[in-house]
Amino acid sequence: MRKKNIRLIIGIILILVMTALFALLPKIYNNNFLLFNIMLYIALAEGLNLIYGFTGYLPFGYVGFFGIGAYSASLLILLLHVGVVPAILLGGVAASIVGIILTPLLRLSGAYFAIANLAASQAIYYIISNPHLENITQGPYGIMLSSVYDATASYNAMLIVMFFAFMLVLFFRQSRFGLSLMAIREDSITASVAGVNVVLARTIAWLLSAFVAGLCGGVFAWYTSVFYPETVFSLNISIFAIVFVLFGGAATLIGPLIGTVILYGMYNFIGISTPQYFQLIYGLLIVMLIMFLPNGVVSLFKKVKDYVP
Amino acid sequence: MSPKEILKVENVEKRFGGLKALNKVNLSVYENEILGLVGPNGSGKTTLINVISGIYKPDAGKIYFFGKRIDGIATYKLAHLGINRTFQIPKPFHGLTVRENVEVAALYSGKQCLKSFFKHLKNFKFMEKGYCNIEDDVQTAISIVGLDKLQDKQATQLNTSEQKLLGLARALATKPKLLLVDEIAAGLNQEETDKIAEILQTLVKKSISIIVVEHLMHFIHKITSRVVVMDSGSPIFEGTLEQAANDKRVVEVFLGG
Amino acid sequence: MELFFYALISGILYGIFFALVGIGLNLIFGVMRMVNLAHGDFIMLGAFGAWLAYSKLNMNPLLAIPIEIFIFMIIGFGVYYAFVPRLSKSRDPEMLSFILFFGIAQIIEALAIFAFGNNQKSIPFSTLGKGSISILSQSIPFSWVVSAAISLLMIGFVYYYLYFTRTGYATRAIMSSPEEASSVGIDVSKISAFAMGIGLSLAAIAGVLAPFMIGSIDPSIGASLTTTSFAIVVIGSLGKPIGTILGGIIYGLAMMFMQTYLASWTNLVPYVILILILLVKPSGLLGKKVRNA
Amino acid sequence: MLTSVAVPIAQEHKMLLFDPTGTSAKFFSPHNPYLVLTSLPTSGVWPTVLADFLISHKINKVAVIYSANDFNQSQAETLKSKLEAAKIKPVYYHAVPTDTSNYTVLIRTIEATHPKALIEFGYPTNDIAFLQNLQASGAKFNMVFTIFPGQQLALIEKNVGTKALEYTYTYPTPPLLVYNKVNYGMPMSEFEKIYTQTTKRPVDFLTVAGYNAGLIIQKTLATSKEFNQLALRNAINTFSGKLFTLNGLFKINNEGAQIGEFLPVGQFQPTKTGIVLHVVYPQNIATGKPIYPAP
Repeated sequence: MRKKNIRLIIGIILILVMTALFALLPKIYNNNFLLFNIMLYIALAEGLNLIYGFTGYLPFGYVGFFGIGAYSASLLILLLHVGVVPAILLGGVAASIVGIILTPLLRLSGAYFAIANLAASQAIYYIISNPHLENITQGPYGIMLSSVYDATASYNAMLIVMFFAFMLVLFFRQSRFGLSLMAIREDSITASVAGVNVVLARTIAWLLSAFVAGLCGGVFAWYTSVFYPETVFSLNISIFAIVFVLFGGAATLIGPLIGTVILYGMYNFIGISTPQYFQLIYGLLIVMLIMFLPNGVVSLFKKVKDYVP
Repeated sequence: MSPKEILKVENVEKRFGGLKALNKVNLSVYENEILGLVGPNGSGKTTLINVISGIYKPDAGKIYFFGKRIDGIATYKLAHLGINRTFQIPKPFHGLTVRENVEVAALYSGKQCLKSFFKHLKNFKFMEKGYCNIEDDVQTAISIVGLDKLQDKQATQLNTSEQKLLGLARALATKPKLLLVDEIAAGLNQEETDKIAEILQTLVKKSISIIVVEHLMHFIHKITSRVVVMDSGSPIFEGTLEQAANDKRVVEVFLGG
Repeated sequence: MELFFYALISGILYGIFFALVGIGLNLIFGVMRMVNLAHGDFIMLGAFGAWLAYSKLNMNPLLAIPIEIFIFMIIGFGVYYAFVPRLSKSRDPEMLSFILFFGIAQIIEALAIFAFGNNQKSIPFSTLGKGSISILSQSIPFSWVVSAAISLLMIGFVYYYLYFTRTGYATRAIMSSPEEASSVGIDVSKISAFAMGIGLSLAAIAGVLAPFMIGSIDPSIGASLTTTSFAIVVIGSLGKPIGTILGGIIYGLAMMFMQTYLASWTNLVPYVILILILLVKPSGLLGKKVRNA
Repeated sequence: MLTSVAVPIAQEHKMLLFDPTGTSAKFFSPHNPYLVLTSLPTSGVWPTVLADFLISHKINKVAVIYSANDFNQSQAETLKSKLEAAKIKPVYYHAVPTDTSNYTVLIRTIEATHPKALIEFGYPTNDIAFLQNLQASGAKFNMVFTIFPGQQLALIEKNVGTKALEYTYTYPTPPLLVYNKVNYGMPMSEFEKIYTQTTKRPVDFLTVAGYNAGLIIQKTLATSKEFNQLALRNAINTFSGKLFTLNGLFKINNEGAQIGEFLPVGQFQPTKTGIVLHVVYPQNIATGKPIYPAP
C-alpha cells in the first residue's frame, strides 16, 4: 500500500477518535466550557492551517472572520429571526464574502499581507463597534443571544464544525489540490508554469479558511450568548491560533491538533490567572521554534514523516 | 510541402522603463524542429521566452500558437494549451518530493482537478482512485529524464543538474507541444550536457517542437537545425549555424566588433 | 475655521513625532529586509525608561535619552547577532523574522508587566515646560512643541548619518543591494548590526517623548504602535527612512482632523490608510515587488 | 470581560454566581436566575443623580464626551435622555474610541462649543489622559466631571497630580463615601482600620466591593435552609432591601441586578493640605456645597 494511503487511513482514524472523544467527554468531565474552547481552537487552528500551512500566507487578522461570523449569525437571529443553524451557516458565508472583498490582499507578499490583514480585522472591529451603527450592530453594547441559548446543541454544533475543519485539512493534505497549493507556496511562478491556476487555487483556500473561522464565530456566539465586540475581535484569538499551528507544525492534520491540546491546556493551567506568565512562555516558545524547529513539533518525527497525517 | 508553422511571433515589443528589451521581434517555429536562440547577454533571449510563456505581457505585437492568438494569456492557461518551459536557474518546489513536483504539473493544470474537487467533495468520493489519474504521465516524464531512482527525494536534496532535469520532467508532464528551454546546459559538465542533448532529440521525435536558448555553441550545433541570432532586442539573423558563422553582422556582435 | 487651524497645527506637530515613531522600523527594514514586529514594544520600553528617570531618579525625562541610546545600541547589537545571521540563511527570512519578532514582542510585554505592573503610568506634561505657546494665534501645549522639536532634531541626525558619514554611505549601499555592498568590501553584518542598534535607539527616543504626546503608558501599548508605525512607514515608502516624515505628517493630520470632525471613527485612520496604500499603490510606495500571481 | 464569559457558565451549570461589581445590564435576564450583583448598580443607572444635579443647578449647556464601550455609552445615553426630558440638549455629544489616549484636540473642539459643564465618561485610562490633557491645554470649564477619581483616587492622583483634580466632580464611592447606617458587617471606620493593619495597603473601592460581596455570601449561607442553588437564590430575596452594609443598601431586582445603591455627585475641593471630596448632591447626604463655577 502506498504511504499516502496509509497516511489517509491514519488521518481518518484520528479524526474519528477525536470527534468521538469530544462527543463522549462531557459525560465524564463536567467542564464543558473548557472542552468547548479546546474544540473551538482546534477548529480555528485547522482553519488557519488551510491558508497558512498550505499557501504560506499568515493571516494575522484571522480573528476578523471569526468576529464577522459571530456578528452575522447573531444579527440574523436577532434582527431577521433566522433559525440558529442557518444563521451560523450564513455567518460562515458572510466571513467568506469578507474574504472575497479582501482577496486583493493576496497580491501582497509575506509580511505585508500579514499586517494588511491585521489592519483589515481591526478596521472591521472599529466599524462594528462604532456607536453610530448602534441601530444595526448595537455598537459597543455587544450582543445578547440568551433567547436561543442552548448549551448542549451549541456544544454539538462545535463538534460538527471541528469535524468539518478536520475533513477539509485532510482533503488538502491528501488531494492533488492540496499539492498544487503547496507548489504555489514553494514557488508561485513555477506553479503557474506547471499549469496551476495560482489565483483561483489560492482564493479557494483563502475563502474556505475564512468560512471555517466564520462558522466558529457563529457557534461561539450561540454558546456564549453574551459578548462584546472586543470579545470576538480580540487579537489574542488570531495569535493563539497562529501559535498553535506553528507549534504543532503547519500543513499537517495533526500539527495544529497537537499545538492546541498542549498549549491551550497549558494556558488553562497557568494562563488564565496570570496571563503574563503564559505570554512570556509562548513568546519564548515562538523564538525557540523559529530558531530551532521552524516546522513545528511534527518535524521531530522525521523517520515516519510520510505517515504523519 | 512546407513544414507546419506552430508558433508565430509578430512584431513583439517589451519595454522595462525606458529600456526596450524586445524591439519588433518576428519569429516562427515549425513542427518537429529545435530552434536555437543565440545572442550576447542582454540581447533579449530570456525576455522573449518570458513573453512567449506568459510571464511577461508584451507591450505590442501578436503571438499565434497553432493559429490562435495567445499573447497576454496567463501562464497557467498556456500550460494547458501546450506551451511549457524550463528556467535558467532551476526553481523546483523545494519542500516537495521529485514525484510530487512532477505530479503538480501532470495535473495538467489543476484545472481538471479543481473541477473534480467540487464534484468529489459533493459526493464525498474525493479519496478514490480515478480522480485525476495521472500516475502514468508522472512516471513517463520522470523516466524520460532518468530521475526514476530519485523520485522519493526532496527537490532540495538534488544537485543542480538533477534540478534542471526535474524542471524538464515537470515541463514534460504537462504534455507540451512547444517547449522553451532556457540555458539548460550552462554550468553542466560534458557528460551531463550530452545526456540532455540526447533527451531533447528524443522529444522532437515525439513531435514536440523546442526553442533552445544557449551560449554553448557545440550544444546548439549538435541539436539545432536552425538558429535565430538576437542583438539588442531584435533578431538580426536566421539560418543554419554555419551560415551564421559567416554572417558579417553576427560576427561583429559576437566579437564585439 | 479656528478649529481647522488648530487641527492643522497640532496635526503637523503630532505627525513629526510619529515620523520619529516610525523611522527606526523603516531603517531596520531597509537594511535587513526584516519587519521588526517588536518595534512598538521597544518604544514602550523607552517610555518606561523616561518614567523611571522621572519618578524614581527625579531626573528630567529628557536626560534619559543619551542613556537609552547607549543601552538600546547594545540591545540592538545583541538582537542582531543572536537572530539575524541565522535567519538570513533560512528559506524564508522575511516571514520567519516576522514571526520571530512577534515572539520577542510577547516576551518584552510580559517582562514589562512583571517589572512595571499593568497600571497606567504617566509623567506630568509640565516637566517639559509649563503652559502653552502661540503658533499662528493658536495656543498649543508647550510639551507638544518641545517633543516635535526633539523629534525633528533626531530625524535630522538620521539624515546626517545616512547622507554625510562614511558608515551612512555604507548603510545606504546595503539598502540598495547587500550582495554588491559586500562585494565592494563593506562589512555587511557589522553595519547591519549598527543599523539595528540605531533603529532600536530611535524607537526608545520616541518612547521617551511618548508620555507627552500619546498620554499615559502601559506595557500593552506596543502592538498598536507597531501597526501605526507600519502604516506610517508604508505611506512614506518602505526602505527610504526620510520618506517617513511624509508618512508621519499625513498620519498626524488625518488623526487630528478626524478627532475634530468625526471623533468616533478616529481609530480607523491608520488601518484604512494602510490598506488603501497597500492596495492602490503597493509597488510604488513599497519599493519592493509584490508577489507575482 | 471575564464576567461576560461567566454568565453562560453560571446558567449552564446552574450555579449561583455572585458578581462583586458588575456593569452591564446585558448580563441580567429573566431566563437566568443564577446571577447576583452585590455592589454598584448597572452602569446605565449611574448618572441619574448627576443629571438631577445639572438640571437643578440650571446648567443648561452640557458637553458629553464618552468612550465607545458598553459601560460608558450606557451612562452617556442615560444622561442625555434625562437632560433632554428636562429640555436640555447637549451642545456636544460624541463618542471616542476607548483606547483614546490623547484628548488635546478634542478638548479644543469642545471648548469651541462653550459648555457650562464638561462630562467625560471613560475608563481610568481615559480619565487620566483626559485630566492630564485638560490641565496642559489651559482650557477652563465651569464644571468638569469624570468617573474614576471617585473610585480609584490614589491611582488617578498619582498620575495627574492633585492640582488637576481641584474642583472636578465625580461619583464618590466608599471609602470616600461613608454610610453610617450599617446593620450587617463592619462599618467603614472599623474595616479601614483592620484592613490597613493586616495588609498594609490603603482601602479603595474595589476592596470594599470585595468585602461587601463576602458579606452578602455569608448572609446568604446563614439564611438559606437548604444547600442548593435555587434555595440560596431564594434566601437572598428574603433579605434583599433590608441589608445595610458599609457599601450602602443591598437590594436586587428579580433578575439579580443591584438596585439599592445610587451614586451621588461629589466635588474635589482644595484645602490647605490637599484636596477633599465633598458629596454635594443630593442634599440629604451632602457634606458640602458645590463651588460652581470653578474659579
